[in-house]
Amino acid sequence: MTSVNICGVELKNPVIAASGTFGFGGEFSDYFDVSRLGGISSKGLTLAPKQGNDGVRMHEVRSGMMNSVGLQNPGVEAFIKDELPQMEKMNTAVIANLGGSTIEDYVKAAAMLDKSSIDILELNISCPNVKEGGMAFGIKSCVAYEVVGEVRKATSKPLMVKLSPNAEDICDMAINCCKAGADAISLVNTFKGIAIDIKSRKPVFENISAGVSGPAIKPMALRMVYEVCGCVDVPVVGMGGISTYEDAIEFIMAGSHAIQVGTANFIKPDICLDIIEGIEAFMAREGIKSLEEIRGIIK
Amino acid sequence: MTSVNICGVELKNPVIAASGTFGFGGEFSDYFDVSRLGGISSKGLTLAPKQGNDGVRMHEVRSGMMNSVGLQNPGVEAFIKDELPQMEKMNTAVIANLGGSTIEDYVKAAAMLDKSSIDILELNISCPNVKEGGMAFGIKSCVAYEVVGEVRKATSKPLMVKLSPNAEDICDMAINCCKAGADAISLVNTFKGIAIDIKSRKPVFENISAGVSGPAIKPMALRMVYEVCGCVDVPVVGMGGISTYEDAIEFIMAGSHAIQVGTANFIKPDICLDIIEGIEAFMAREGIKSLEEIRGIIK
Amino acid sequence: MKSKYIEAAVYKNERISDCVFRLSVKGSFDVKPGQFFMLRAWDQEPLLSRPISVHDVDDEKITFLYHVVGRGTQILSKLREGDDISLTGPLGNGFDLDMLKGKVALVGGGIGVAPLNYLYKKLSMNEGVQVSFHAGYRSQPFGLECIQGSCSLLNIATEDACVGEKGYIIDYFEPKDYDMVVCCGPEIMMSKLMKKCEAAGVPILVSMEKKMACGIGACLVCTCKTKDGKKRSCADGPVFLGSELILND
Amino acid sequence: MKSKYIEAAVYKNERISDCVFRLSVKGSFDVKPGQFFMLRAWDQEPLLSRPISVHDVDDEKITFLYHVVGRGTQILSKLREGDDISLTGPLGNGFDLDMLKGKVALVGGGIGVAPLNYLYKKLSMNEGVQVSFHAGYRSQPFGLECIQGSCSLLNIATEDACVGEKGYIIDYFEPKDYDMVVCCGPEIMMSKLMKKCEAAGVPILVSMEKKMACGIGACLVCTCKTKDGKKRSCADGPVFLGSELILND
Ligand SMILES: Cc1cc2nc3c(=O)[nH]c(=O)nc-3n(C[C@H](O)[C@H](O)[C@H](O)COP(=O)(O)OP(=O)(O)OC[C@H]3O[C@@H](n4cnc5c(N)ncnc54)[C@H](O)[C@@H]3O)c2cc1C
Ligand SMILES: Cc1cc2nc3c(=O)[nH]c(=O)nc-3n(C[C@H](O)[C@H](O)[C@H](O)COP(=O)(O)OP(=O)(O)OC[C@H]3O[C@@H](n4cnc5c(N)ncnc54)[C@H](O)[C@@H]3O)c2cc1C
Ligand SMILES: Cc1cc2nc3c(=O)[nH]c(=O)nc-3n(C[C@H](O)[C@H](O)[C@H](O)COP(=O)(O)O)c2cc1C
Ligand SMILES: Cc1cc2nc3c(=O)[nH]c(=O)nc-3n(C[C@H](O)[C@H](O)[C@H](O)COP(=O)(O)O)c2cc1C
Ligand code: FES
Ligand code: FES
Repeated sequence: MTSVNICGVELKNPVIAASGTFGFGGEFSDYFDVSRLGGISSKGLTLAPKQGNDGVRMHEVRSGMMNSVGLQNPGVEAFIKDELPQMEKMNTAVIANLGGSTIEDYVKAAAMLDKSSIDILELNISCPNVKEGGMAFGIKSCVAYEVVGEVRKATSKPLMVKLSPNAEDICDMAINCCKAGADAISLVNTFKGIAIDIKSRKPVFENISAGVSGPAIKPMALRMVYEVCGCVDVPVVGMGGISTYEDAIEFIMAGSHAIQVGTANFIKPDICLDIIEGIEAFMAREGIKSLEEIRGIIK
Repeated sequence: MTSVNICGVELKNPVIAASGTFGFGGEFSDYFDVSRLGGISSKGLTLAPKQGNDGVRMHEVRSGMMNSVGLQNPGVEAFIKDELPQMEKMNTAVIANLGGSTIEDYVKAAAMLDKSSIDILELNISCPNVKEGGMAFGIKSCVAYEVVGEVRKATSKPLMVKLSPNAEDICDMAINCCKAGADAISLVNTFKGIAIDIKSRKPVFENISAGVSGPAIKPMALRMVYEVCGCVDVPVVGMGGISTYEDAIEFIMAGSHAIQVGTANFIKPDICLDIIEGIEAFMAREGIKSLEEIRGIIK
Repeated sequence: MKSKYIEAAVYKNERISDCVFRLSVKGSFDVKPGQFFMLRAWDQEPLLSRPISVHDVDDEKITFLYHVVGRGTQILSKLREGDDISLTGPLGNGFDLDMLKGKVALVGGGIGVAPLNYLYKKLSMNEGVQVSFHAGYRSQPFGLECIQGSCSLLNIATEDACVGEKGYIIDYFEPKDYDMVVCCGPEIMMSKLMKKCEAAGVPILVSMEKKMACGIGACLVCTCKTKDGKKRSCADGPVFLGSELILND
Repeated sequence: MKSKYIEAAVYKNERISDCVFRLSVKGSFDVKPGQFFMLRAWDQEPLLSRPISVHDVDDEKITFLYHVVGRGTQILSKLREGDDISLTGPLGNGFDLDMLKGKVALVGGGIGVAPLNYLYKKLSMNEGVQVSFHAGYRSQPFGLECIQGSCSLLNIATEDACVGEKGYIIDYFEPKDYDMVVCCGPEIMMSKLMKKCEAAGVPILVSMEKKMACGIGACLVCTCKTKDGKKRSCADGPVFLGSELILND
């Protein structure tokens, strides 16, 4: 039994495709049956459509990559009209990932999504790529408290808040988000990093910094997930560098209810399926009936 | 001209072997002429001798490693008596790296080192492996301010404070250390991470968390070094995942006066020499007369 | 052809010039010229797979032509017969053969000839198309298997004058004689040729090379600016009409 | 011999049983039995080199015997003649041959026989030493090149009884007949044998396998507990007197 329940939503299994790495799901249906997934978190949405950042958007680093997409997306309205109908048909939990640069925008967008068929609203308070605001919400827990509280009022959907690893104090951040009404916490988003092109003597990215993801960040992400699991009572969805079923099990043993797979989708388009099947085989081998038996077991 | 000046101490070149990865230098003299180095930062010292942590001390991760050595060292007195005389003969700058778990210990040890022949005192306020105290000094800048201030009073040696990447706010931390009397800042120490042995269902390390180092941390380390260079006026010594001359140049272009090489010493014992020669060749190719020309050039 | 993730075996991998290799993989592939595959012949490092265009396809194998420039292509260059390789593809829009009618000029720069070779092969089967080929290299030419001996007009320029004209091929190329130009090469070359074509009023198709992560349209790291907003070069491209694109400089 | 970092070429690499391979590297090496090298036959990943004991040395090459257990040894197993490999070593204290006098028993478990093969070869050249060899395996024995046909007393036990006695070798081994015991194998085996030897009052040397980063004594990640405090198994060991060590078990 790989199924898990996240704030009232039943997932077939704990493996969710992470926001920004899986489009709206359709791109992957050539490679595997996406209904096998526990859920799909949409590309990060904003109230208004966004073209995202100019210049280089990706730079590969050791065991990871840096991205500076800057929330390119069609906007919430177009999402609901053009993308959501297809996502609904995928027969997996639909998570709308919502970003923003002002509280007003967050609230308006959340209210629109509230009336849609999405299963969970994942509030991204952490995208480090948008110059104004985006970063700040995820750094100081008092600021996060405010935006989460306002969004909470605007929606009755299950509300999952996605934390940035760049937060000053990840536990304090998680606690404040829960106080403000989060039904679940997901973490981590990308780590703030920079890269320099020594030939041109310039930063690789126009925004100078960009978000680091992939296997390189796993030990730090796992530590943060473990710490957050120890300080909040809501379900935690862990992520950061997961690329094998063993990684996924580590996050579950650290206390995650579910996990998300991001950058690893670029290694092999059906890697989520490998991870799901790996978890199933591990459970069979070890005689684990339900993931609850091992969730947070290292504590 | 690769030479650089760090708080009054002239280094032949900007490449320093990082604390804890180079012993007291002797282990490497079989492999290359260690006098080629800009400097050597000693294994982390404490006032009293320490046996360090029990259990597993090392775990390999993607493009990195985790360590939980726990400051095993012979103590400052034995260092001065048994190790320093050899280090002096190595004809390179000798940096004593000092850790501790109480302000009193730091101050006593600093006072002893003050009377020795070391060139620079590197104050490690960041070792995450010692249960009591070690972590806290490096997280909150007000606590760091206190310990740096006290150590400052105890020594007239050039004082370099080594920051933890786990600090809540790396710039605020650096600024406070400078206010308290630091002559230079070095960063980063290891990132706090965890690893889980899914077979035994236990954390790999007895202390649960351990320090992540190596190429995996480079983008984050470089970002922090860049940020710190932008907010303090003292020389900054950057490190974190440097394993090639290109990495070293990136740190210099981000604003570092010198750089340290840690984990990479384990890849190839004479890697520091490769990096030094790589920097020299790069400077020749690009017509760079002095590293000052490119230091912080991306700003 | 639906894109797939395939694990296959290397059929042949040979050096054909200083840093250029030709790699074939056995199998039956239905691919449009201008499409590409994400190749991977390593486990963990580098993290991402590498986009490589289709250079040739026949009944039993697919062939790639690649320039060794970094770690990924270095690993490719060491492959030997029978070694494992994975391919995701075919990807991208490819060249729209229906647009290529009348007098068509294919202009390649360096490794940019890779996809044009297969395009030439396909085009030369079509009636009512007259194809000429224009290729520029730093030094020794390569990648002209289907073209040499078959193409009625083949112009070559090399920077060191070792073969053909000396200098850049686009300096010897005049768009106005053609109904359609196709270009694949360094961005600076494509950008210059786009301007030349615009001035001559001749439409041009170019194949964009952007850094890619997913290669399948999901991650949005490979976008280029078009008059119609940012588009994904992996899924909406890599082939774009010059008139759509907004290139820097 | 002073330890060095050497870039060399693979001489031979052959599978000798299910997951066990024998790798030789050309060159002239002056090594003590029980010493090891940090091997590396990859560029970036895994990050660290792998400690492997010396299995044999002759005038023209050095040989290693290794068990494929993870990513590093997997890469080693794919090496072919002429491939690049780097070696740092010889490292560690090795066995002190002067301590090994009279009746000496070498007891190896699985891949633990690797260093004992070369130790046997050296010991059997010394006068006044009578060496017996005791080896335990899960199944098929391996790594006994220098021993088989030469050693007057060779005992083998296998867990599946395919050769020799059935079960664990130490259950068939009695220390009291010997002046000195040398053991290399899984920690649990060494720990049990240490107790047996202690009870019998026979000194024992064991070779410790700890995870290593530098391998040369600088990083302190490989320490083991001894009565004299923590010692580095790479530089102060890997060979320790059983009576010095404090094992967890
Ligand atoms: C659609 C498409 C088709 C291509 N077809 C071919 C081909 O047929 N033959 C060929 O030799 N090359 C082709 N390229 C370029 C090829 O992908 C790069 O040369 C290759 O990725 C370099 O990888 P590396 O590890 O050797 O180099 P590195 O420089 O180490 O790569 C570092 C990163 O930059 C990316 N990168 C480097 N150069 C390029 C480039 N020119 N374009 C896009 N990304 C790059 C890599 O993918 C990687 O993520 C194509 C690129 C694209 C986008
Ligand atoms: C002094 C010494 C001598 C050795 N001699 C031999 C030998 O002759 N033949 C042989 O087959 N093996 C020997 N080993 C064990 C060998 O080093 C490991 O099997 C090997 O490092 C595993 O690497 P891997 O990448 O295949 O496995 P992984 O499990 O992927 O390795 C992960 C990490 O754990 C370490 N590790 C894994 N197993 C061991 C182990 N048993 N001991 C120490 N570190 C380990 C690796 O070095 C690496 O850092 C020796 C170990 C030591 C310390
Ligand atoms: C190309 C890319 C785009 C991303 N876009 C978003 C986004 O829009 N919203 C969001 O919350 N996270 C976004 N992320 C972060 C991922 O969802 C995930 O939190 C992060 O990459 C760490 O997980 P990983 O190491 O498995 O990739 C993006 C990541 C990548 C690599
Ligand atoms: C095994 C090991 C031991 C270390 N011990 C110390 C120490 O005693 N004092 C200290 O300040 N830093 C210590 N460090 C941290 C390094 O000096 C360096 O800051 C860190 O590893 C990041 O650099 P790197 O990625 O180049 O290794 C240690 C690192 C390692 C890997
Ligand atoms: S590479 Fe991911 S969208 Fe193009
Ligand atoms: S491995 Fe570094 S001291 Fe032993």
